[in-house]
Amino acid sequence: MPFIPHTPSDVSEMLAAIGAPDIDALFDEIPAALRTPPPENLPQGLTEMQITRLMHARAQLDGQPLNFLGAGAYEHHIPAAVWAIVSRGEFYSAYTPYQAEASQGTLQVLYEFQTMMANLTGMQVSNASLYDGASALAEACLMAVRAHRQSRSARILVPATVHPDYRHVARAITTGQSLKFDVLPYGEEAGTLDLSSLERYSGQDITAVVVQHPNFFGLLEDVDAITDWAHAQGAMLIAVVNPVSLAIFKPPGEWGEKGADIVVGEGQPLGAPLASGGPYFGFMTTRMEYVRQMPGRLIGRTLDLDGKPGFSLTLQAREQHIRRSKATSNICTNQGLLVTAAAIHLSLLGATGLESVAAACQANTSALVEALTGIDGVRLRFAGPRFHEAVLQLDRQVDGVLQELARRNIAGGLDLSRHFPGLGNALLVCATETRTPEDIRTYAHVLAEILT
Amino acid sequence: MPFIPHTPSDVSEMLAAIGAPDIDALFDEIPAALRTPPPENLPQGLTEMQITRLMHARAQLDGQPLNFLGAGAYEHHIPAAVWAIVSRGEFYSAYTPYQAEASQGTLQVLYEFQTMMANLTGMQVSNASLYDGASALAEACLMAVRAHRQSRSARILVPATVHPDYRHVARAITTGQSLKFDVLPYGEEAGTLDLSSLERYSGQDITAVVVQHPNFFGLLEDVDAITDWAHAQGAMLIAVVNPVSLAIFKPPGEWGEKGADIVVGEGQPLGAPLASGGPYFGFMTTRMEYVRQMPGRLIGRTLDLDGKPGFSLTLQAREQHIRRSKATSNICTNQGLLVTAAAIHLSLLGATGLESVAAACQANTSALVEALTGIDGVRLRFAGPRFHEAVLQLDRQVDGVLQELARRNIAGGLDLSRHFPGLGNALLVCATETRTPEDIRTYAHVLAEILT
Amino acid sequence: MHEPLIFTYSRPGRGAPAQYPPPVPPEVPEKFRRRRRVVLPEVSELQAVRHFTRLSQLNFSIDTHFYPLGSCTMKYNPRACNELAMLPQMLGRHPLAPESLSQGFLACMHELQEMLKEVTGMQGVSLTPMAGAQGEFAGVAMIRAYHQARGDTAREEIIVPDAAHGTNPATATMCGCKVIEVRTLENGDIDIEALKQVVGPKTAGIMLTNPSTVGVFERRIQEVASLVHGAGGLLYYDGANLNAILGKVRPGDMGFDVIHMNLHKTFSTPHGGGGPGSGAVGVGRRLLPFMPVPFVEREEVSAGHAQLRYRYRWMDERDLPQTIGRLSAFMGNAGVLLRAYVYMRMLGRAGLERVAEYATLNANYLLARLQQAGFEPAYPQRRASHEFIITMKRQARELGVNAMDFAKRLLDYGFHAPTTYFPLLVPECLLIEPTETESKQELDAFVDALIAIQREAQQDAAKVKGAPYTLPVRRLDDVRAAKQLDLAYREDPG
Amino acid sequence: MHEPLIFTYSRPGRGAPAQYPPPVPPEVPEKFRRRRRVVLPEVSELQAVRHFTRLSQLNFSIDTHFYPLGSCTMKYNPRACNELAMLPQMLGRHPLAPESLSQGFLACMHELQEMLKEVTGMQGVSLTPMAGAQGEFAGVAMIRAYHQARGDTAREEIIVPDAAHGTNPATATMCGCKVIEVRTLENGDIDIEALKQVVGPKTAGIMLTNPSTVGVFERRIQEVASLVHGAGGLLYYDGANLNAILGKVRPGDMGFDVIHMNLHKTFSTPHGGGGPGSGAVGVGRRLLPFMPVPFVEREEVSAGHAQLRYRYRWMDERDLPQTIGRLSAFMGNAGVLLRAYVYMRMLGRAGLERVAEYATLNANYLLARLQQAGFEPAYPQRRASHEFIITMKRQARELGVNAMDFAKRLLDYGFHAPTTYFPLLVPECLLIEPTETESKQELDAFVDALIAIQREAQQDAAKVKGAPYTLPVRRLDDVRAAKQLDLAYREDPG
Repeated sequence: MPFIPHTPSDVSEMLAAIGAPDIDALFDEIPAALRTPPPENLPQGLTEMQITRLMHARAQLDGQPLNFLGAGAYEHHIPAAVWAIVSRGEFYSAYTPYQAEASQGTLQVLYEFQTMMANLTGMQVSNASLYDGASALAEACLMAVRAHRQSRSARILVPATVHPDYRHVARAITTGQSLKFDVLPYGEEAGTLDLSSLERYSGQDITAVVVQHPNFFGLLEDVDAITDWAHAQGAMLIAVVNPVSLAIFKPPGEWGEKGADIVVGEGQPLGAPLASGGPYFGFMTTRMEYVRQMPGRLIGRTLDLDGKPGFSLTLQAREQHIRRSKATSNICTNQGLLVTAAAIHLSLLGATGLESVAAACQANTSALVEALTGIDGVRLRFAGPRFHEAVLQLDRQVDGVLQELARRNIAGGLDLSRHFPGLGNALLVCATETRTPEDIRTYAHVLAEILT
Repeated sequence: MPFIPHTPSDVSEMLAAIGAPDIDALFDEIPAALRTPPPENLPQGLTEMQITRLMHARAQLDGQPLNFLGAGAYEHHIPAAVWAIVSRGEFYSAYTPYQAEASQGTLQVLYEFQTMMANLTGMQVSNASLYDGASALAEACLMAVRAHRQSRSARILVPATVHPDYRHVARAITTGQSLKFDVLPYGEEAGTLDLSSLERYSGQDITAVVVQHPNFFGLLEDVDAITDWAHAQGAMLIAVVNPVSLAIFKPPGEWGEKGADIVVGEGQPLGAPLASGGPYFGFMTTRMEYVRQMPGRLIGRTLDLDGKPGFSLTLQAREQHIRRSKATSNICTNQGLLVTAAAIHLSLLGATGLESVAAACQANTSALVEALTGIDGVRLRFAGPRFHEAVLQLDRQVDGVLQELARRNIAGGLDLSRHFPGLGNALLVCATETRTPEDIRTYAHVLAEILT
Repeated sequence: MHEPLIFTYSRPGRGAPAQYPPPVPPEVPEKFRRRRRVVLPEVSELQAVRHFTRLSQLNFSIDTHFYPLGSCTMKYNPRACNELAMLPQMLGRHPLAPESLSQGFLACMHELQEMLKEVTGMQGVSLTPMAGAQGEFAGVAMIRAYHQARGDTAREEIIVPDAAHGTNPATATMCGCKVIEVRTLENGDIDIEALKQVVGPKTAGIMLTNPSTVGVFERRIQEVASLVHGAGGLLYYDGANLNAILGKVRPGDMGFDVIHMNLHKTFSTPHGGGGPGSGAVGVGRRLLPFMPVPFVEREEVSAGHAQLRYRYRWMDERDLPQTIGRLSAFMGNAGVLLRAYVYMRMLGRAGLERVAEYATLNANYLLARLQQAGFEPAYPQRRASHEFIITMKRQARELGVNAMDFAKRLLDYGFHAPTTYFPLLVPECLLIEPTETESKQELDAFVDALIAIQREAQQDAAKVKGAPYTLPVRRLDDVRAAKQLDLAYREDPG
Repeated sequence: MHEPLIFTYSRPGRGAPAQYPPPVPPEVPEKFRRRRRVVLPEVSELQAVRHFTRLSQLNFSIDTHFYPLGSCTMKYNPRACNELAMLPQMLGRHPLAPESLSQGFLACMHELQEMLKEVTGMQGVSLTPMAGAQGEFAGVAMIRAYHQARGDTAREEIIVPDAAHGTNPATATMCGCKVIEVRTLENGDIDIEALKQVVGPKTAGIMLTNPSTVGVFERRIQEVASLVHGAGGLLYYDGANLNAILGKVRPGDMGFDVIHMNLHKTFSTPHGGGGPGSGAVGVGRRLLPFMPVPFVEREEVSAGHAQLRYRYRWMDERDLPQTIGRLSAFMGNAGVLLRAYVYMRMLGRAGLERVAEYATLNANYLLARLQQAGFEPAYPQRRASHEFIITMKRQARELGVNAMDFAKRLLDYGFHAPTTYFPLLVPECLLIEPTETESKQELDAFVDALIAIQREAQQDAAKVKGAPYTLPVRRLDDVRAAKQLDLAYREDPG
């Protein structure tokens, strides 16, 4: 029996010890009327050889297109060492470190990760991760409502330049609470938050202001001004950031006069493969004063009976398994394995590596923009400084162009017409450090053929 | 610097401790005339990202043809667990267990492997592996000459049905010794050793007789008769076997009255991927009386200072690092990692699994033969019982047909015209348990198209 | 067995430059520029590999130890699932890749949805929740949306047994509901009379685990269902213990309207040191319009259109206007879903039913052995499901050795400890879940260890209370951890 | 830390049936049929995974420990080399696959041949030898073939320094040659005067390692070369220590006619617990006709023929009729070669030269530190190459603590021991090779450990002689192992 070690004699000895005639007798407390016949619509089991063949075929069906998609998930080089170590059974098949003494490996990795994320964001304290960037934003909004005791409004200002699906997720997850999200427009020319739109909120009770930087269009927001405005209004500032960008950009902890209050983001660029969207991980850092309002696991360094340093889960009183209906969140697992990958990834890259990657992404996207806007019918929509994403305007519907590119094995970018109909035929493209000059030439060549 | 951890200050502190002005000074004992300028023809270094891209491109160039090649290397399903464990750094990056106390993992695996191979071949003792099957045959011939003290001739009879490249390797490796190999013909109809060809050696001083079973054509030799003949002549019997076949075939230790004396073979079917030919491993088992003539590493179980069982290299007095010019062989390393794979592979398959694989191979090859011989211009050359290989006769030159099959992404088998010109347009095909009925239909369909 | 922090290996100027492109100056306007370089480890590749490899060895895990952590279903994670989810094309697929370049992946997801529907008896499945707790959230949010869509807006109460996982009340609160607890009877069943008292026009629904967290099957589930449904509420099934009943009884047939499944438990995707999980949700007919998006739909392809019979496509807000929305930026933990898919395909119809059978056999055998050895079951009259509870309250009282002491000492014996002190209603409890992938010998060895510890406790209680002794650290000071918070390493200044 | 034999987990009827096809009856004529079922472990997949994972943890390895095993070049094995050699297409390629379906693989092999020619200064490279010893064999066989092809048949003597690796004399014997030893001088150089005595018309060649096994560069190599060449002999270079001179001096330029390279040392393919290795050979002009086959040749492709500039093809006996033949059934350890290829491409020109520089820096630094701490170098007047020897003869004499005791005690300190008692001519020696991938801190910690052990030896010699204490076993009884041979597990009958 696959994955079941019982021999016939094991089974009879075990049944004898139990005093049951057969295995089915062990289910005798289930009302007979409820017992189901074996599910006929399930397929027969496959051997590993058969499923291997099937999965290879499925994988080949999808192939490996040349990828210029970003929009929240980025193709980066991941050192081979990362997943070789992450896949070790001791990390892969362990669980939440409830027994700290038997989980020092996982605990120390998480503590190291917390340190790295605090350093990267310029904040004092990091949790051990949340599910993904979008849900981390939702948790940050809930946390702001808890933490900001002076504010009663639960009103949160969110620029339209925040990833649209992050906004959707934040709404969906907070739906049972009384949060109010106000979406702020972006400047038609600049593609960044229109600061003048903040004026109407002056003097109002605002719980928090969200800013994504670089924003969904890849552009840099005026984070200092927005942070200072929020603080001047008595609102908290929630930053949504790309962790790779923080190697070269001012960290949220240094935005404006006082810095951001809560920082969240998608951890995927730190060692998680694209993998159709997950598993990734969300990160969250904050000021020490808000640590007890923070959701998710926290690892602390302490001492053992002999005075030797060691690591354990701490501040568990915030969590659902202790606090139940009064917990900071219902979150239970974190994304431990992905965070292990991130800790190894960041250790291999270091500051120099992360800077190099960030700068190469920037340079490649500039090269891509230059190559594509050299084609008739393609122009750059927003001109400001950016990180590794850019909005292009085409002379026809984007959808058909993308389908044609797909036929030529190119994932050409994201059609913005659904989320930003106001932008017209807009295409969001991205080139990370993994794109070569030849890749960019290939894209430009194929796109030119399609458009002419 | 890739893979070098030295910081500039490390280097200066280290040079100061040495008392050298710079690193180059450490090479001052090399005569200046010999110092070479940096090798201009070497390429510049690539980052891991770049070499990853390059290797993926190279891999895609070769693709994954549908494979019907055997001839000494067989496509079997390898459980995913095998290489996941083998690739663990503790196995992968350790060396020969010279420090037994710090190498009990490797040592115990090797001891377990020795046990499995002794059981599989029906012999008393196994070494910890040799390089591959072909070189194992060469070592077996040299061992027979050492072990057979009564024989002076160093004459070894080798049927032509032994893998031709095994015969070539045995000759090449024994070239400096005075061994004489006599090749015995096969029966034109049967494709197995022509027993009558043995008669002319009756009463002669023969050191050993080699028999491969199943033979190169996939056919079963009359191993009982050959073994008994060899022993009656006072010759040793060297068996070359496929380890998977031994799940269903009588093991060499039970051939004839007394069984084989030395058993060797290619271990690849036990967990090593095809991988262009290696690394594989050779195995060798023998009777206990010959253990001191055996080449290669041996692991023994013993006790430690506290009386606790443990494992260590033993009988090292046979080996080159102790015995130098009088060693049983110049062999130094074994194929430890591959043997680790084999031990895991055999543990996952067990007797039932190995039998199932062997039987499925047999059945699939029969199905393949049936499908292909249904095509005009294709007929089966030898009709006897076989394992998982068969010789087909085509109505035209095989080479052109194989090239055409390759264009259709099928590796159709081995052209025998070079090694066995007497067989005419002969093609050696193989279908292991990995070939599905659909694979076989595909091959038959394409071949029929080519031949008509 | 002590491994220093990675930061202590760091030296300025060290690195692993094979891993990144040669430096080029970034183009960052002055006001956006990072001023101080980020402090990250500067180590060689070997140093990182060695450090994290050594750290891994400090963990207990399924691959190295029996891990009978109750409620967590720590069974073997087949290696094939990992390998096949990590094929280069699977790892490289961008979540927003065109559907035309995603048919292989989408086919897997659709088949997974269908298989999950079949084993649970539900009408629709969405794979998007990223963990059990998010699945719970989705479930309660759908219940809320259902009532609201009917204009039935007063229903704000969620009934939860006192033995429930903490996520249940936490989720209800997160969804803006009021939590009403009902107690569990001495026999482990829910107190139906108490339930009758609280059910009514304010009831949005009830959250149940069946078999329950006390390790027994809720026998009066049909009564509970008709009671709640009769009052206009819906039933939520917490799938934490689905492993116990696979192929035996289906939540849909028990009357549940919505269910979440912990794919990392029942369908054996790895727990990964605390995630990623996956909390796919299944719904009955009434909740179909509210499912979280996206999910995958299959369309027949007109003949002649390539050799594929079906085309797969994403369903989103445009297809399902009443959806509770999105729970992740993309579609959830796709890689986890692929692992679950491979697992289910390998087990198939017969294999999935065997899961429940042998998990239950193992639990009942372990319970019987421990009972014979004098340990006290919390529910002695009941069948164990795939897990069961013993209580150490006698040992705590008589010997001063409590459940935690037993748990810690088990570590020295080479076993991960069972879940301790959950559920809260059983004092000094150990919740033990052996899973179907452990052998009788392993269970026997575990019993032997508990017996040996029991003997130690009688002879030398202090020895047991001082455990563990053989691990990288001894018992840790959790109070200090919480009081003198040290959540990140700071280099000593100067 | 004791793990039972896999056979003790075995029970009849247990297995991992996801790993094999359903049983069908084999078709075996009675006389060929296996009568008794083979005894192999019958275990579940989890049991196998857990057993072998636990066993792995009992090993020291580069990935977990500093491993300064002299002469073995235990440097970091970059993980990319493993990952890229294990791409599905690379693993799946049959060794006899048509050349038209092998151009990617063949291109790698050809480029590897060219790079190895360049770094060694040789004219031809064959990658087929499967280990260093087989490379040595190929080298001596080519020397023999060369003389024989010229009709110079009396040359049957191979000169070998007394400090040589055991494989050198063993190989010479295997090739049918007589071994003539020449001694090493006190300063570590070869005794040229002694060499003059033995070189002559019977000399087939000389086998040298340079830097030599005593860890110093043979300064008079040019004299040696002209002496041997003058007498009609050829020079064989044992590449064991090539790591020390990469990019600094080339064997071809030193006058060697043939060389083997240990790709698992210099080019960092994994040692794998004792293999696989790879012993590629390089030859000068004179030996080109004798190279072992197959190797890869490149042809320009006429324009228009696809987008590829070159076509690669195998060279075999038909192309090279004087070849010494084949050394493996196929082409040698292809997977190891791919790893070496990836490594060399990652390091490139500058990186390869740095290998020698930092390996040498590390060795000389470690030597200097140990010398300052009072340890006695075997060749105090000489530069270390990438390794060096210290002798414990004083400690053995004065304290009764010998090199083996130091080695075993180092294990307790978390360091793999250096090579002990090799080369044989230095009493109580430790041959220490730190490699370039270890950091100064690691070396400093190693020095500290040796100093601490030295102190222990002075204070409590028995403690050191009883080491190790913290490993899975204490010192093993090797005499018992050899006398009461137990080479395979047999189940107790009955």
